[in-house]
Order: sequence, then C-alpha cells, then structure tokens
Amino acid sequence: MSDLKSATPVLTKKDFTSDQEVRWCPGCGDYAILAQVQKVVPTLGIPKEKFVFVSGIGCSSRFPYYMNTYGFHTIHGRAPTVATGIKVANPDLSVWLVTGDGDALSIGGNHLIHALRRNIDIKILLFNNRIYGLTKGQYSPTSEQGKRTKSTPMGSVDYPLHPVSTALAAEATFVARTIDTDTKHLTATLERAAAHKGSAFVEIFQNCNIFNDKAFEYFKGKDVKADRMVEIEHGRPLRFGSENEKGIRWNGKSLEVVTVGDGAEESDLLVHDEQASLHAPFLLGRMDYPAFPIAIGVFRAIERATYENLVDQQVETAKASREPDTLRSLLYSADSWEVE
Amino acid sequence: MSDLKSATPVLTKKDFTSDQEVRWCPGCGDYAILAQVQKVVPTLGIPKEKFVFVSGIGCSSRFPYYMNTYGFHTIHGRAPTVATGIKVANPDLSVWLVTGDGDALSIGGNHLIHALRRNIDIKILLFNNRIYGLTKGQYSPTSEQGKRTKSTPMGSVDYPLHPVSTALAAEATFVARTIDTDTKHLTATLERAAAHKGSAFVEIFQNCNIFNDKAFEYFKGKDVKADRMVEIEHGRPLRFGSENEKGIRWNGKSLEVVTVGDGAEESDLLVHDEQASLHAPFLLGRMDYPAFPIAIGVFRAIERATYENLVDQQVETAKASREPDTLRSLLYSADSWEVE
Amino acid sequence: MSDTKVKRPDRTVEEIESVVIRFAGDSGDGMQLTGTQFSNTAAFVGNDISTLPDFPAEIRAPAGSLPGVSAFQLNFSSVDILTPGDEPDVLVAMNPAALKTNLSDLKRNGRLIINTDAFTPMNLRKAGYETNPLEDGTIKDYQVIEIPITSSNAQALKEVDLPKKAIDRSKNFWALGLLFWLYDRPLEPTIKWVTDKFGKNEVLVEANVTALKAGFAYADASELFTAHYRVERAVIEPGTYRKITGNEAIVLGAVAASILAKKQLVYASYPITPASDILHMLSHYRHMDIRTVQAEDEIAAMGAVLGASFAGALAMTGTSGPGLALKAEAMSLALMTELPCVVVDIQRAGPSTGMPTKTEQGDLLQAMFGRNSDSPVAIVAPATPSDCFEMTIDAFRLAVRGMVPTILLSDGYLGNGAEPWKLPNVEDLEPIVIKHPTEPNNGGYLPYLRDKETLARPWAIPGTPDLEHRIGGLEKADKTGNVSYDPENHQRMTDLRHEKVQRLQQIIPLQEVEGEETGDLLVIGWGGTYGAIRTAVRRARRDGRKVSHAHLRYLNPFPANVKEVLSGFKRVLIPELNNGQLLMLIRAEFLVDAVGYNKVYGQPFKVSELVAKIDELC
Amino acid sequence: MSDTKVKRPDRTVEEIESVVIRFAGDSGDGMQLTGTQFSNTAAFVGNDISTLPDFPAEIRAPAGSLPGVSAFQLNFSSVDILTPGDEPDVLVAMNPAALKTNLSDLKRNGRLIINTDAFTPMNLRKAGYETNPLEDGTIKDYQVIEIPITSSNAQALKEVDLPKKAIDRSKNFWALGLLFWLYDRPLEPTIKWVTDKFGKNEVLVEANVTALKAGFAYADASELFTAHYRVERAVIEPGTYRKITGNEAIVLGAVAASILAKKQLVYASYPITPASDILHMLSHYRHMDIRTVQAEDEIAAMGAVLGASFAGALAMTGTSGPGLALKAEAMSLALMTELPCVVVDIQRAGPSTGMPTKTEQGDLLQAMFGRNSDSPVAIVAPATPSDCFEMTIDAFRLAVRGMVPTILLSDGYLGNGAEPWKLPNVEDLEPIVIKHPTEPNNGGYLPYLRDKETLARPWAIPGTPDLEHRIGGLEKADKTGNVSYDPENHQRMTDLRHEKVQRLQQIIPLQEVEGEETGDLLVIGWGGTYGAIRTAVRRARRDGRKVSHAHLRYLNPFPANVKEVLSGFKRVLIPELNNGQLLMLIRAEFLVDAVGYNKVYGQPFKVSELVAKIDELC
Ligand SMILES: Cc1ncc(C[n+]2csc(CCOP(=O)(O)OP(=O)(O)O)c2C)c(N)n1
Ligand SMILES: Cc1ncc(C[n+]2csc(CCOP(=O)(O)OP(=O)(O)O)c2C)c(N)n1
Ligand code: SF4
Ligand code: SF4
Ligand SMILES: [Mg+2]
Ligand SMILES: [Mg+2]
Repeated sequence: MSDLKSATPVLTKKDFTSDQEVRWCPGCGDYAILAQVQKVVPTLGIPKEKFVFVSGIGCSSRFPYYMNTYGFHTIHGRAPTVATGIKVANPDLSVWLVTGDGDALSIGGNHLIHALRRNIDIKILLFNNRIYGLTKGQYSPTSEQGKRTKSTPMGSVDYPLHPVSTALAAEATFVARTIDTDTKHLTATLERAAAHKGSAFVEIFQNCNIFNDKAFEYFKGKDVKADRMVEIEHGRPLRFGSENEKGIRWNGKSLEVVTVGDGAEESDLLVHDEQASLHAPFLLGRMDYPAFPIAIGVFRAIERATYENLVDQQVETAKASREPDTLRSLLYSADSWEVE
Repeated sequence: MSDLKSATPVLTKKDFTSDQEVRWCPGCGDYAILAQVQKVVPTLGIPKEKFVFVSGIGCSSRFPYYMNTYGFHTIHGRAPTVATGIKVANPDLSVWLVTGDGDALSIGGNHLIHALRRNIDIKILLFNNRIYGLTKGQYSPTSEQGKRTKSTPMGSVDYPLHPVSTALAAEATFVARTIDTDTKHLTATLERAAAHKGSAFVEIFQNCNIFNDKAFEYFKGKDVKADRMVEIEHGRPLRFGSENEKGIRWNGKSLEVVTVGDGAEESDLLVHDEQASLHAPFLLGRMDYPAFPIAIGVFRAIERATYENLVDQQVETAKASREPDTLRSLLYSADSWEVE
Repeated sequence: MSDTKVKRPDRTVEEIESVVIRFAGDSGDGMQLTGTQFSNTAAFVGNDISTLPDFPAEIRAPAGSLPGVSAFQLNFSSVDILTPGDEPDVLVAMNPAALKTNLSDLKRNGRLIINTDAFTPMNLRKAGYETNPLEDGTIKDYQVIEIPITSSNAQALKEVDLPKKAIDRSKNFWALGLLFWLYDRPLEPTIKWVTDKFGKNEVLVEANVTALKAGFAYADASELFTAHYRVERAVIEPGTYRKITGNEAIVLGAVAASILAKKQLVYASYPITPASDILHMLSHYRHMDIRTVQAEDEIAAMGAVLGASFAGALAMTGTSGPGLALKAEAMSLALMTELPCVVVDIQRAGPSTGMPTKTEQGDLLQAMFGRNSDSPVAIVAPATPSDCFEMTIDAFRLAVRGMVPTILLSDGYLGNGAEPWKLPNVEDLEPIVIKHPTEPNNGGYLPYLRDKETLARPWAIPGTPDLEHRIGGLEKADKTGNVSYDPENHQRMTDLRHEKVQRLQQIIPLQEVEGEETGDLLVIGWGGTYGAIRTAVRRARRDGRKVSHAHLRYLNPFPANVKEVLSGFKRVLIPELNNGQLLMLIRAEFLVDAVGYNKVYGQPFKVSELVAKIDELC
Repeated sequence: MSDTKVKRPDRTVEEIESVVIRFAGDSGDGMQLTGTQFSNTAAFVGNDISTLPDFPAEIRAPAGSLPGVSAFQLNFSSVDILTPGDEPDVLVAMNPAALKTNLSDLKRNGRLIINTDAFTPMNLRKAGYETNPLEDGTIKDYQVIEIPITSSNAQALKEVDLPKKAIDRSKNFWALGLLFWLYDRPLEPTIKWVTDKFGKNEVLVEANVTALKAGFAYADASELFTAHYRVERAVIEPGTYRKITGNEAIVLGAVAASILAKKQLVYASYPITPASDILHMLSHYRHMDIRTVQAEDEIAAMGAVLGASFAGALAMTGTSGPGLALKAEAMSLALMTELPCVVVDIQRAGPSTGMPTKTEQGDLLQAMFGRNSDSPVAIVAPATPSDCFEMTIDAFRLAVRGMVPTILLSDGYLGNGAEPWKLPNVEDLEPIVIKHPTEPNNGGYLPYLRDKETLARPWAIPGTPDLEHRIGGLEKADKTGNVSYDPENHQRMTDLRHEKVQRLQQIIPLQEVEGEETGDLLVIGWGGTYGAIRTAVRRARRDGRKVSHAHLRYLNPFPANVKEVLSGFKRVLIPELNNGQLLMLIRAEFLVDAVGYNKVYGQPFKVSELVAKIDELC
C-alpha cells in the first residue's frame, strides 16, 4: 500500500466542487454538510483522484454528484457493500460513504453492521434527519415513537434505533456524532474521522426542513442548547450548562446529572475516555433529553488492524511461502497424466 | 386478544413430537435443545394448536419439522419477517423462532434487529454454534477472529459480532443466554422467555460436533466451568469460582474480577439488575474469557408495550371514532356525483 | 353560495368537443392542485375527463429551475375519452422554466397563457434562456395571451391580511378562475373545496376565493378573449361517479376484498415511488382492522405477507420494479408453500433506479420469470385507473382459489392518473368465498391434498385444533407435504404448480375484442396503454381500417380463447412501453409473427403515433 | 513400490468397451472417496471417464437411514464417453438403505455386489425393509455376489493397531480392491494417494493399503468371479490430462483470467450449495493476490463485486438460484452503470429452497429477465465440466469487452461431476486486453462516450488523475453520464444497452453443428445436458436417423448464425432439465415450432430417453 499523502498539490474547496447543480430543497441541512466536507477533504493531503464517495439512495445519497471526485450513487441500503468492494480491490483509495437514516438503518442495517465489524477503512457519514426525505415523509427507524407521518397517521408504534448504540454493538472502532449546523464541531469531527484508520462512523443530525423541520431544536435550539447538550472530549470531564455548572457522574449504577459545587465536585465527574471498553461510549451515546443532555463528539476511537491490512498480510504471507502460479503451473499440477 | 391460557387440556412432550425422523448429526447439540423445548412448551398452558414454530435455513432451522405444532421452515435469514406477519395477523398465537448464527446474524441481521426493536411478541432462539453447519463448515459472524474454516484457510479476518450486544443495542426487552448441555438452566431460561410479553431473545451456545466440535469447552468444560462462567440472577451479586470465592465488581471505569475476602467484600459486588438501563446488561453480555468469566442467564427483562398491543390500541381507537365501512360507504363517499 | 355567482359576460360562447389543458409551473406554484380542481369541476358538471400529472423528480428543486417544473395535463370532453390527450390545446406557463420544458408539446397554433411577471432576468437565466422567449420569436407559432398574473393577483388581494409570499401563493387560483371563465365552468365546486379545506383559517379561504373570482372577473372584463368555450356534458352512462386514480382504486379494491372475503387485510410494504401512496392511504383504514406494516425493506414486507397469509389473513404487498426484484426469493417461497397473497407492482422506468417518477411497462417478464427455477404465479394487469379496483379484487380471487401468489402489474401512469369512475352496484360484487378446513382431511391432515377441480391445497390456519402441520421451501411430497427428494415427486409437484395456475382459466373471463372478430390487424395491448390503444384503434376504424383491439387483463394464465382470437387476423401488432415483453410471450406461445411497437420514453403512448403505426400495417 | 505388485491370477480376461459402476452406502462409508479413487485410476490408465456423485441432502443423516445414502456413479470406457451412464452395470450396495434407494436403477441382470454384514435386522428396519431383500426375491433379477465385506476386512486387518471403528472405516478400500481385481486396474495410484494423504499417520496408511490389497486378494482367491474384465485404454487425443469437476474448472478459469488480464481478481460470495466449493478453492490462491470475500449475504457479495469492478479489478461472484434472485437488484445497477463482472450460477432444483443437492437447468429465464425493466446482460453456459474453464475466461472476455455483467450458468451436475480434461496449450490462451483510460477523452472525461465498434463505455478507474466522474443507478445522459430524465435519451440508452450486448456476437464463435447441416431433426441443447444429448444423437445417427446436434454455449446473445442453423431442419427438439425455457426463447425469436423434451427429476437426462424421443420425432 503506497502512501496516500505523497506529493500532493495544494487543493481547495473548488477542486472538490462538481459542475452539477445542487438539488436539495432550499434550507436543507445537507448543504451545510456538503460545504464542510468540501472544506475538509482538500486539507487531508490526499490527491483528489484517490477519493471515492459512495452512497445509497435518499436525499442525502445524492451527495457524490456534488463532489468532483470519483463517485458511486448505488442502490438503497447497499452502499457499504460497494464501498467494501472498492476498498478490497484498492486499499489505496480514500473511501467515503454517505447515507441516510433509512438507507443505513432500515434497508441497509445489516450491511452497515458488517462493514463496521470488519473494520474496513471507510468513512461513514450517516445524515440522520429522522425521516424519509426522498420518498416524501414516511417515518424512519430513528423517528421517535408515536410520530405521525404519511405512513403512520395515528403515530408510529416501533421503538427507534440509536445509531450510535448500533455502531458500537457492531464493534465499530470509531464512533462520533455531530450536527449539520455546528460548523466548527462538524469540521473537527470530519477531520478526526478522516484521520482514523479503520471504519469511522459519524452520525450527523441533519435538518429536513420539508418533512421533519426542527426535529433537533428540542435540544440544539439556541436558548436550550447549553442545558441540553454536552460536548464530550477525550480526557476531559463531562461538563455543560449555561454557566458550565452541570456535569455527568457515574453513581455506581447509572449516569446522573449533577451540579458542580452543589453536592458534587469536578473530580466526581465522568472523564471521557475514547478508548474505554465499549460500555462507556454506549452509555454516553444513549443519553437523551429530558433525562440527560445529548452528547456530541467522539464516543469511541480505538486502533485495530483493518480488514484490508489483515488481507494484505495474508497475501504477503502466502506469497512468501509459495511462488506465484504461471498459467502453466496453475493447470499442469501434480495430478495430471500424459496420453501419447 | 383472547387469553392464550383458556381451558387447555394437559399436554405432554409426546404431544409436541412430530412423526418426522430427526435428522441432525448424531451428537449434535440441537437434540438437547429440541428435547427441552418439547418439555417446556406443554407446561405453558397454551393449546397446542396455538403454537407456531418459524425458522430460517440452517441445521438449526429444521427444528419446526420435529415439533408437532404449526410450523414454517422459511428461507435464509427471513424468519423474523415471517414471524412478524404471523403475529400481526393473529396476535393470539404463540410464535417461536428458531435460527442459527449465520441465519440470524449474517444474512438475517437486519430483520432480527427490526423485530427486536418493534418488541413484537415472539420468542427467538438463536442456536449459536459459531459456524455454518448446513453448508458444511464456513466461518460465521460469531466465529472467533483467525478461525480456519473451509472458506478461510488462512484464518478469518473479521471481528466477531456479539449476539447479546446486538440484541441489546436493538432495544430488545428480553435478552438471555444459555447452553445446550445445561439442561436445568436451558429449561429455566426457556420458561422465562415464554413468560415474557414482547420479543424475547435467547442465545443458546450449541455444539456442532462435526464442524466446530467443543467450541465452548474453553469455558464450559467440566474442569474449568466454575472459574470461567458466571450465572447471573436478578437481585443477586455476581459470584463464581470453584469455591464461589470470586465476584465481579464495577470499579468506576470498568468491570473487574475480585476475590471476596481478599480485598473485596460481597457488598462491593455488582448486583445484577435485569431492569437496569441498557449499559449494565451490555457490560455483562460482553464478558469473555480469559479477562472475565462468561455469563449465562437473563441479561435484561423489562416491560414495554408490544408492537401488536399498540396496533390493537390504534384499531380500537379508530373503531371508536368511526363506523366500520360497508362496501357502500367505502365507495360512495362524499366526492361522488350523479349522472342521470 | 349566492355571492359566488358572477355576472356572465355577454360574449360569444362556442361549443367544442374536447379540450386538453396543461398547467405548468414551478413545484411551488401549486399546479397539481390547479389541475385537480379543474378536472374535478369538469367531471362534476358531467364531462368525461382523463388526467396526467407530471411530478418533478426532486423533492424541492430550486425555485425557477428546470428540474423544478411540475405539470398537470387534463383532457375534458363531451364525448367518451380514454387518454389525457396527445398534445395540449392550451398551455398555462407560470414561469420561464415551465415554458421551456413544455412548449414543444403544445399543439401548433395552440393557446399559450403566460404569466409575464415571472419572466424576470433571473428566472430566464435559471431556465437557461439566453434571450427572452416572449420577444425572440420562440412563441410566434402560438396564440399567445400574456398576463401579469402574479401582480394582478396581488392587486386583487391587497386587502387580504396575509404576507406577500402567501398572497403570491394563491396566484394559481387566479389562473384557475381565468380558465374557468374561458371554458365556462362554475366556480362553486372549487369554492366549496377551499372552504372545506381551509375552513378553520378564514384568511386563507378569503385569499383563495378572492383570487379565483378575480381571475374569473379579469377574463370577463378584459378583452383578451373574444369568446369563451363550452364543452357540453358527455353522454355517459347514468350512475354515481367519482374521480379515481389507479392507486386509490387499488386501496379501495383491497378494502373491498377484505369485506367481500370477511377477512382481515394485512398490507406490508416498504415505501417506494410510485407505490408509496397505497401504504399511506391504507393506513387510514385502521377502523376496518386493516393492518399496515411499514417493513424495514421489501424482503421483510414480502416475508410479513407470507406470515400473515399462513396465519389466515388476506395479505398484500406493494412496490415498484426494484422492490419486486428484492421480493423474488420470498415470492418463490410463497409459491412453493402455496400460500395466497397479492403483490402489487406499480411499474416505473428502469432498469436499476432508472427514472422513478416516470412510467413504463418493464416488469412483465420479471413478474413471469424473475425467480429461480420454474415458478409460475398468476399475473393480472388493470387497463385503466378505475379498473384497478376490480383487478385488485380479482387478484385476491385468483390467489385464494389457486393458493398462489398473484402479481398485479399497474404502472406510474395508471397509479397517478385519474378518470371518472362509475361506481359499481355493491350488490353485484361477488363474495370471495374462502374455506379454512376445520377437520382432518384424511384421518390426519394432509396439507397438500388437493382440490380436484382447482388443484389448490387446503388452507388450514394456526389456531385450528388437530390440523397442525409444517410447510417450507424444500420440495414437498405430494399430499403429505413432507420434505421429499424423490425425483418423480419433484416432477409431479412441478407439473401441479404449473397446472394449478393454468386452471385459473376456469374463472378468468374470455378475452374480449373491440371490433370485428376477423380483419387485417389485431392490436393487442396490456395494462395502462389501454386508453391510447383503444382511441387509436377507434380512430383507425373510423378511417375504414379493418383493425380490432384486444386488451389483455390476465397475463398468466392468458384467457382460454386467446389463440382463437389471434386466428381471426392477418397481422398482429403489440404496442408496449418496453422492448417487447408481451410480444415475446405471444410469439413463443402462439407462434404468430406479431410485431411490436415499442417505446421507452417514460411517457404514455400518443394516440397519433399508434394510429400511424396501424396505418402502416393495414 | 515393488511390494504393491500382486500376483495376477490365472483367470480369463474378457475385453469390454465400457462399464458403469455405482458405489452406494451410508454417508459414513466413504463412497465418494471410493468412486473418486476408481475414476482416478481408470483415467490414469487411459480410459475415458465420466462421473456423477450423488450426495445426501443431510449433513450426517442417522447411520443406516435412507436419507443417509451416499452414492457415486462412474462410467469408464475404451471409447469416447460423455455421460456417467444411464444405468449402472454394477451396483455395490454397502448396506440395506443403499440397496433400497439404488436397486431400481441397476441394469437388468446387472452385477450386484452386497455387503451382507450390513444386513442386520436393525439396518433392514432403518431402510424400511419388512423382510430381508436378500431372501425374499427382491434381487432375483440380478447377478448377485454376496460378500461379508465388513468382517472380511476386519479379519484382514486384525493385526493393525486401530480401534474396531477405525478398522471398519477402511472397508471401502477393501471393496475398492475387489473391484480393481474385477476390472483389472492397478492398485498403485491408490496406494500412492493413501501414502500422500495419510503419510504422517502410518497406521492409517497401513490399514487402508492392507484393506485394498485384501479385497483384491479376496477376489483373486475366491471363486466368486469366473472372469475378470478389461476395459482398454481409450483412443484419446494425445496430451496432458487431468480430471476436473465443473467447479474446479471455474476456479482455474477465474485464476487464468486474472493472469491473462494481468489483473487482480476479487471473488465475493455467500456460501450456498452447490456453489460454495468455488469460494473454498479460490481462497487458497492468496499467493496470487486473489481476494476472496465471504460476504454477509448474496446482495452484499454482488455489491462488493460492483465496488471491486468500479475500482478496476476483475470481479466475480458465485451462487445458486435463490442467491441469484437476491442479486437481481444489484445486477441491474451493474448493467446501468455498465461495469464488467461475472456472476456464476450453479443451478440446483427449485423453486424456493427446492432440492439443494440436485441438479436442474431452471434459471435461464431468471438470468435473462429476472430484473426490473429491460435489462440485458450477457449469458454463457458451459457444456461440460472442463468447458467451465474456457467459458469462465470467455465470460470475463465478454464482460470487459461490452462493459456488461455476464452470467455463467453451470449446474450441480457439471459442478460436481468430473471428466478427464486435456489441458490446453497455455500459449493458445489469448490475453484479455483491458485498457483503462488515463487521458481525458473529450476535453473533460465523458464516462459514457462509447467505443464505436463495441459500444462499450470507457473504464476509467479511481486513482486516475483528471478522470474523476460519478456513476449511479438513475438513467444516465448519453456521453456525459449525468442524471437524465429526458425521454429521448432514455430510449437511446435503452437501445444502446441492448445493442451493446448484441454486438458481443462480434467475438462469439458461430454455432457449430454435429452432423449434417440439414436433416429431419435438429436437437438443440444448452449447458450440462451436452453429454447426454450428444451421445443420444450419435446413437440415433448410427441407427440411420437424419438428426444433428447443436449445443448452445452462448445464450445471450445467441451466436449470429442460429437462424441459419435452424433453417436446415424439418423439426427442432429442445431437451432441457426445466419446463421449456430455451424452448420459449427460440420459439419467440425464430418462430420455429420447436418442441421440448422436459424433465425435472433433479437428475441428468438418460441417453435412452433422449434416443426414444428422437426416434419418435424422426
Ligand atoms: C429497493 C428500494 N426500495 C425503496 C426505495 C425508495 N426509497 C428511496 S430513498 C428511501 C428512504 C430515504 O430515507 P433516508 O435514507 O432517511 O434518506 P433521506 O432522503 O432522508 O436523506 C426510500 C424508501 C428505493 N429507491 N429502492
Ligand atoms: C439465500 C440463501 N443463501 C445461502 C443459503 C445457504 N445456506 C443455508 S444455511 C446457511 C448457513 C447456516 O449457518 P447457521 O445459520 O449458523 O445455521 P447452522 O447450520 O449452523 O445451524 C447457508 C449459508 C441459502 N439456503 N439461501
Ligand atoms: S426532503 Fe428534506 S432531506 Fe430531502 S432535500 Fe428536502 S429538506 Fe433535504
Ligand atoms: S453439521 Fe453441526 S450443527 Fe449441523 S446437524 Fe451436524 S452437528 Fe448439528
Ligand atoms: Mg432520512
Ligand atoms: Mg451456525
């Protein structure tokens, strides 16, 4: 595997902007994510031609058309399989996958899990708008229970899936969450994901202003945000609140919100550890308002051999122990006989 | 929904034994599970004709043929979808699903997750032999990394999935694990699952003596069992060891094994709570030898409205607010006009 | 409603037979609503109508852009019509993009009504016009009527207490009012609709009604039109009518089947264009105990249908082409386990994702053969939107009679297109008789002991004492249903599965022919092309051609007399919106040298192109 | 190896042309190994051979039960043979269950060798015999040779230091030794094999070699056989030969394609009978940088193939019928994005799960039409096990030439059946020439600018500077590949996708005919039925019939001259192991009144039944 970063000219956002008119609804959160991705990828030191953007089907999955890179707009739910094939065939490429909550967790749930457990080195951006956008407004696996949509006029009855829990249970080595509108956090998260070797899973809360407008305002609204969100950072205690007065503590049985100075000290607070065994990120990933603030940041980041590394190793080992076959040696093996 | 338990004659194992010759390999762990299921179901007070056994494809999935109940041997991975349809159409039936590690977690992973998150009242028995039996010995999603099988002569490179973590992340309301050879524990677990209202997920370690013999001996072997397994029980501290001298403690950051009396007290130990928020069962479910003993028992058991209950409620509400349509009212709605 | 009467102007009224109008504008301009209101009114006053909506592929393409154009075409007439018309007589273009994408379809010298307010430099640019088409000769071949619709509407509504944006949004009602004047239609039905719809929001009612009347008054007062036109009521069969789209008719058909069979209906589906509306609409029938399931994917939906059928429900799923492909394996299980169910495919342009909002007839061969090994299922195809009602009921009838999955092939054109539907006499709808065995059939219970006449196996359902049995996807032994690897048994079961579907001919009506039973040319069609083919054949017959039309609504098995029907004609033409799929089946089965007229434009046939083809062959 | 020479007995040696032997016993009896060793030896001494393994459906059915019977049939001959034989001349029945399930196939008066030790009351009961078939007249029509094989073997091995169970397990070698004597075959190849295989375990080598020799000696010493038989070496073309099954040949073909194309091969698959062995075998080629992926399901495997192809690898997947159904949607994406890949389908008896271990030709129409809308792909079908080698290479050749997915239809019979294969001259294997563009093709890069001759689009791969482009499943604009909803473009692209596949005729060899180019009857076959049809046609020709044989190896497109070939014959017969699939394609395309001979027994054709059918039609 050659070095991705070798001798790259300086690239800019413009290099990554295709000539296709962007066709999301005006006001859609997808625009902001596109802009940040186009800002981040030129800084990675990877030649443009080594990027491949892969997607499934959904509004979000139109993403590759707008990136002036190699791109593959595949079919509903199957993008992880195509991305896997690309990376297996050419581990030298930087493969990014863009998907929606329906694409990744409804029809595509199994492929997502299996890509993650293999730890194949692809970057997965899940645009979670908690709705089916492209098919015009049915509930999705991340929609809250009771949601009234076109297909559930009396409210949905299924309990939602948590993308972060799902990714963690699938043994993902990098799991993060961020928000379309939080430009700085989004950028930083994308950079972290890009730097990770192995599957990187990023859930991005994304506003669908047409079919599920303001779905995330209940915690990220300007006025409530400070009290309802917590930004987690490796090695730092979990603090939040408009005065930064609150914190999260582990009480031996579960997490709880405490007020620092009022019965709890900074030292009591949970210090976030991205490399902790799986449970801690699992706990944090599931925090939801009103019981808890909602966490954004990197839940987990550990190192493990990637799928393609391990395959490469096997190939090397096999090559070392056996001459490559020629057509002749392939066919004319020991078990042949001559007829004269 | 009528009461399943109404006026049932006394049933015995024989009533549940079909006339089909059982065709697993001699020595297969499936026999023991079949025997226990046939022992448990007659005791549930449910008329025989209300049982439906559904399965996918695999050795384990031949199960329905041997039960003298209604049965459906479906296709690979799709049994949860068929079971869902049965239960939606007739919530009055007792629906059991038998599946394998490949059937449930490879091709069928997504359906499993979605059945669980819907909390549809079906009992799912996953026979985990960590191998593909029926297709004669390829590795499965639960096979340990590096496993040499027919399809991985140099060892598999994927990291395995944990069935219990997967079920928990899918919001399952009942999650348990047991072992083919531990008759008593198996029976008790099946009884608990049967009693649960909602999706019940039971992983059963099952020996495939042909393609993966003794896969579980490393912890359940007669000699090592006491030190390498822990049986979890609601409300009781986690203790194990040949002298019952060891226990599991939460040290604030992770679980650890301690010796009671030697730096730790019984009161320090984690007391198992089936109704705990999801993280605790998640932690316990992931314990693996050598770092920890392997847990069997009920990891989680909580009550939540089932899918079919919620649908029933909507039907009732709708019926209360609107007369049923006749053919006439269905067609001749307000928007019609007369032509004379 | 006396205030809705508007003084009728003293202008000439010309009688005409039929008019085709296309409303075109930005997705935000409400063209679908405008078209629907016009069609409803026309239907209400007794015209025959046929409509063709044309949605943009994007959810909300940028305002003013070409992909953002939304159009709605309707044909209303004093005679029996069967298609929304080849070319519009009138095009209403609400902005430059709408003009650009629709002008070429307008009839030569047709009427072109333009909202000049929208022809701003910015909008022209978005539409890709380098020069202004109103000035550069682009529209010189048409009767152009330029009106500043946006500003006239704003002027009329200046008293209404709404922000400018909201005011402007009602300009479609202004345009509608104008068209109502021109074609002498009453305003009342629309006013009633507005009042019902926005009742609670009085300002909105006021805005829309005022706009409607203002457009009407503008046409009346201005000298733009020298005459207005009247399309008399059509002479149509007396009865009660309602307007219906194909997807609505499938919904009503499915609910009716559930009533006729006295059985619960389970509908499991995964959203996909253009089938999603069936799920949406059926989910409003919870009060009828109809259980809709939004599954995690198409395979799951098919699996749930199988489970529901096994448990004894009427079970249906709906999808479009790519989804049908995904259901193949589970459908194969359905036919092996001989469980009745209905699979609806609202076909769209493919292959792959293709053009999801466009129509096509591409899935006939997939429906016939898209499963492993010999795997016959029943296939039906409604001919018109309203025919979807009867064919859905029939699909269930075939499914439960033969214990076989039945595919219903509709398409985007039928699914979204509307026509007036003469409601059937409910007493004429035959019950669907289903018998679930309650007693052993042979000492014990043999799940594959067949009915002598239909060859169907019995449908015993879980919950029935003493009839416990197991089914599955492995080959079944005849009668017992046990797993069997016996070679002769496999042959017998394969033959039985085939013969069982063939025997559905017992209840499939004989194929009808419009026109003589013999002649120079037989045109055979199937599915949504009915209207265009029938109109073309009628026109050719009027021109003296010896041509007849047979439209197949049952595709597997064919009606029993198809061979005989074919034998009466020198030549056979099979027009299809695909590369020749029915053509292949007919040629293979009957060895007739039929020729195809094949088109894959994502659009319905034009009558004129079919007439030309018929002329060529006669 | 001098100790392996056994004194040759002084008994008559009769020359015979060919013998069909079937070894049948319990799955635990090692019949597959016995059959394989006999065939290897026969091949090694220069006979022509053909084999047919018949595995039980269960992994390990209960010992002695009917479903536990495993059989292996082989035909070895001094003349050119093409099938494993209709009926065995010799049946070796190692237990009652084996006798029960195989006796009816044995030729009248055929030789029946029975292991009497296994005919215990318990085994008789397990096999469902009420009375002992050795005594009740069941076997009276055969030349019965009853031998206590188990005990004779145990006796011979009494010195060997192994538990009784292990000793008994070598009784198949004892039986093999007996048969070697009877048909005058040398023991050396088997002894060599045993030594290579168990080399490290000397006791096992000893046990098996001793058993082999003991069986041989027993036959020699006893008076059971009055003569032994010799089948002379066949007059076969000089060259280097190896025995090969269809699945092995696919593996070698794929690796060869990778060498010929100088490209990495990616094989992604999900295990399924009878295709899994391809995955197993290819996973041993890591040293050739062949990357096998065991995917989570068939859809994932197809997706990975698409990804690998996009990235520039030779990409292949393999499956059987139900798996092909699952791949349909992704295959449709492959043909829309025009990415080359090979999809191998080892057909098995269906529908649904069917009879997984049995053969059938049921997926031709699924391969042709099992996708939404018009979606042409290339289809090839090898005729014999060894032909799988060439056709796999050819499948890649077609795929990369036309930038189109290519389906290779093999079946369980070809996949598991073996024949001797004359190894090709490696210099004769033409390179597969692939050009990935490195330069813009039109100022920028147009991913759908086609080659004039082949109509293929260029295959630029990620990593190439300046050729960045996007592909996907929505309809593509001609040349640019941008998303397009333009009606005329859709027609054009649909036509191009069709025409592109048709143009593969440019490199597909013309259809050959064995026999005259004109006559009374042309028999057309495809796939694994080659041997049976060819043998039947030769036999009929010997009997003076005017019949010829054309075996199609290219099914889409057909070779260019098929129409012409057909025109030479009065009648056409199409035998298929399905309900008439090629039959339908030929009738539809060429309008000939071809008739089918169709059989779905999960077994290959018998030559005799084909001869009878030919006689009927000539
Ligand atoms: C096989 C198949 N089934 C269904 C569809 C229809 N479909 C397209 S996108 C989509 C869901 C989109 O939701 P999501 O993944 O959340 O993406 P969003 O549009 O919200 O970004 C569906 C059901 C399809 N294209 N293909
Ligand atoms: C669509 C499809 N793909 C593949 C197969 C082949 N297949 C049958 S069972 C199986 C896996 C069996 O493993 P598991 O689920 O662990 O069950 P076990 O046999 O171990 O009990 C596979 C790959 C199939 N029947 N259908
Ligand atoms: S429908 Fe929603 S998600 Fe889709 S483009 Fe519009 S705003 Fe964005
Ligand atoms: S192969 Fe394994 S799992 Fe299957 S029946 Fe045999 S022992 Fe059991
Ligand atoms: Mg979404
Ligand atoms: Mg298994």
